[in-house]
Amino acid sequence: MSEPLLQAINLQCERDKRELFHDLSFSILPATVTRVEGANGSGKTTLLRILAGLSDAWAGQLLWCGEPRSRVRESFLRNVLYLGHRPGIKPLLSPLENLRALMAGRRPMGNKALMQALARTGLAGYEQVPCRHLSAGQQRRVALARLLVADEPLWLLDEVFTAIDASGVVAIENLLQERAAEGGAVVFTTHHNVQIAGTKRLVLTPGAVGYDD
Amino acid sequence: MMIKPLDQAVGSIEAMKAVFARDMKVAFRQRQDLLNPLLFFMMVVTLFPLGVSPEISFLQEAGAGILWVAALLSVLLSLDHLFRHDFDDGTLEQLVLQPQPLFLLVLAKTMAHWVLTGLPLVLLTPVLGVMVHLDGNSIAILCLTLLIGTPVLSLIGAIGAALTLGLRSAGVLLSLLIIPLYIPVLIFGTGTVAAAAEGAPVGAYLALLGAFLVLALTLAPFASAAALKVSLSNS
Amino acid sequence: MWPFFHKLGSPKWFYGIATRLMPWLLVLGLLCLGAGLVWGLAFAPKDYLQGNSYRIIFIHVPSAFLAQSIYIMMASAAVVTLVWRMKLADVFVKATAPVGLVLTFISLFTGAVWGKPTWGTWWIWDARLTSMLILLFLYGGVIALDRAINDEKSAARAVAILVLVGVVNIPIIKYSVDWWNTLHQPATFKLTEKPSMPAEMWVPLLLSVIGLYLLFGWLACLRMQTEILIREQRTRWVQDLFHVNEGVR
Amino acid sequence: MAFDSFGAFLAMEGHGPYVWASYGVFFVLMAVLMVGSYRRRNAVLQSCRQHAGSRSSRAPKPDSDTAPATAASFTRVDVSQD
Repeated sequence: MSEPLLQAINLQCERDKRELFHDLSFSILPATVTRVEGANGSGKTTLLRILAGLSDAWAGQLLWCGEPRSRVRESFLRNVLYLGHRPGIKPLLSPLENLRALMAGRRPMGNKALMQALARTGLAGYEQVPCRHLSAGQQRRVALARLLVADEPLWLLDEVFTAIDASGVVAIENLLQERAAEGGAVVFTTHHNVQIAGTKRLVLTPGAVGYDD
Repeated sequence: MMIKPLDQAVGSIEAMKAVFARDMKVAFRQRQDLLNPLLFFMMVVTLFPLGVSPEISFLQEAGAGILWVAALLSVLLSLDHLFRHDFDDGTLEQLVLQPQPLFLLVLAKTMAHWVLTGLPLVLLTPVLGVMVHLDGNSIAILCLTLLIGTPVLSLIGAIGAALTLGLRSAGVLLSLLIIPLYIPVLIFGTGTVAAAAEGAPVGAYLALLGAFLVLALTLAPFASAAALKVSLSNS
Repeated sequence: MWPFFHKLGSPKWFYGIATRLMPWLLVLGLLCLGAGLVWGLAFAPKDYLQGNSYRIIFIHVPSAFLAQSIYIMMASAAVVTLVWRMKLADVFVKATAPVGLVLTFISLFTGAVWGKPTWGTWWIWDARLTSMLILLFLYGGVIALDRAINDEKSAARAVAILVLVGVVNIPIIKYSVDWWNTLHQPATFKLTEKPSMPAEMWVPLLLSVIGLYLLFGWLACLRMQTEILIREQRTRWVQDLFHVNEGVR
Repeated sequence: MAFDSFGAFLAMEGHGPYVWASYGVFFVLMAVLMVGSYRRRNAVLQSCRQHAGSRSSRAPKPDSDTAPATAASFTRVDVSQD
């Protein structure tokens, strides 16, 4: 059995005087896909933002490779890739420029690999067009192109299937499955009917939390 | 196959350069926006001869103060955009999640802001200085004080911009929080020009403004970074 | 160290202590302030230069003094909020900022009124008054930011950052305003700087300063209790508070 | 006593209005602040008391109001019923 990458112990979160979850404990192991489930407003996005290190509205313990996360912040951030509701794409820049800017602080790479990644998300021919001329789904694909070159062991993906067409969804399912087979860990939320074999489920219901393998 | 945790791949300076370069590129894609603070600067200066008096003696006496106040207001006006667009499109989240000390990235963003707003204001000052009948020496000193002072305005302003990010009526609130903190820079900026006009040596005053800049450079990015984290956590 | 801090930060513990402390603070505060003001108004000799208008000093100086120290106290609490995340610290900042604002306003108002018989004008851009005016703006900013942020924890931390930025700036502001004052104004005599003050004047002044501090202590306890009750409404200890009371009755 | 009479005390040799205006504002504002804070705390105490009372009599479980409501059905509403 391998060491967990990320471990949550008795996680508790309260927003605007409403408790979203409490006593939430789980481990994210390498080579797993975990789907966070729950109704609207059950705290899926909040949980992912907490795991990514964007939200401070939590209590409990978060361990990265066995160490308290706050003590290893920069190494933690290097090892985690988070894609949120907002794609993180500048409308004035082209897909290529956006991708390069997103990679610059983590792992800069040459244009060739980036062009290839964009082509494989179905954006061939659009590399130099300002993103504001692209559709919502295409902008989302620019953000997803990062996954094709990412080396981070843990991916946190919040509603990545939004605005993606049916064939795209299938392709991304395959990508996540392959990633897990390589040994990466993926945690994601979606309201789409996504089929990935061996997916673990983390269910958030008000007041009680279920986690099964 | 197993994936091992990764080590840092990029130096902080590289990351800062990338943030700076991206902000410059975005700004130059929308060049007309760069003109707005400059136009505002000129308009505010124009209001004084029209609203108070076009007399040469008045303008000579008040000119440096007018230009400083106008520059301060234009910087204030532009601050609202410092983080807002990044916040709206999600790039700010990705910035905070970069495996780098956040204050350095914020510093890079603030420097880009100064190059795009403060510096053009300084370059425009000689023209407006002539229009309010300042003499050559005063204009030179005024430009120098603005050159040292406007980065301080950007650095302190970034704290306010980060604190008010995502709030309703953030623009007004930003001004309320920041204007009191601008007062020392304003006092020494205009005071230096006044002292120069009386023939007093200004080296010490300029050094003091420089000290403000050093202090702001060392402390303000930490405050902005902390404020950014709070604002993002709240969104 | 840690258990002590923990206890100090517990709202429940503070609520109890405050309840016991408040009557003392109120009675002693009113006594000191009353004695100081009656003495100052009716019995202290009149000033040879300013006449009877100087009697404003007995409220002007205490409120100005307290207004400044409240900001310093808020800054200390802000450090505690940011470093140790102690709940009580941000309750303090939230509860006392409006008190600081009111006291700053009082000191400005009394300073202006005092200026009329002394300088012949209601407002003079004197270094001290100008600094107080800026302090009023700083308090205003803190309160405005606190009101603008809905989430309690975020508001606490944002306000703490702002207060700390402000407190770093206060000495700089004070220094620059003093310098600006000498640049623009011939030296006038300062309102509150006396070469030497006889005991009949400074003793009542000291009494009213102490009295106002004690009253501030009472106000701080009261307002913090209010804030704690609002925040902890749903917790067991607040609900127990009333069951115990009903049991006694 | 620094004054000869009560009238002199009030007049303060012409400085009376200034002195009394200052003290007046001080007392009024302090009173408003103190009474206001006191009343507000009592109002909050009162609402807490009601809260605690209703809790103990009605709801045995403290988290009952956060329990999930009935599932959404998204069926159309019959508007002719009233």
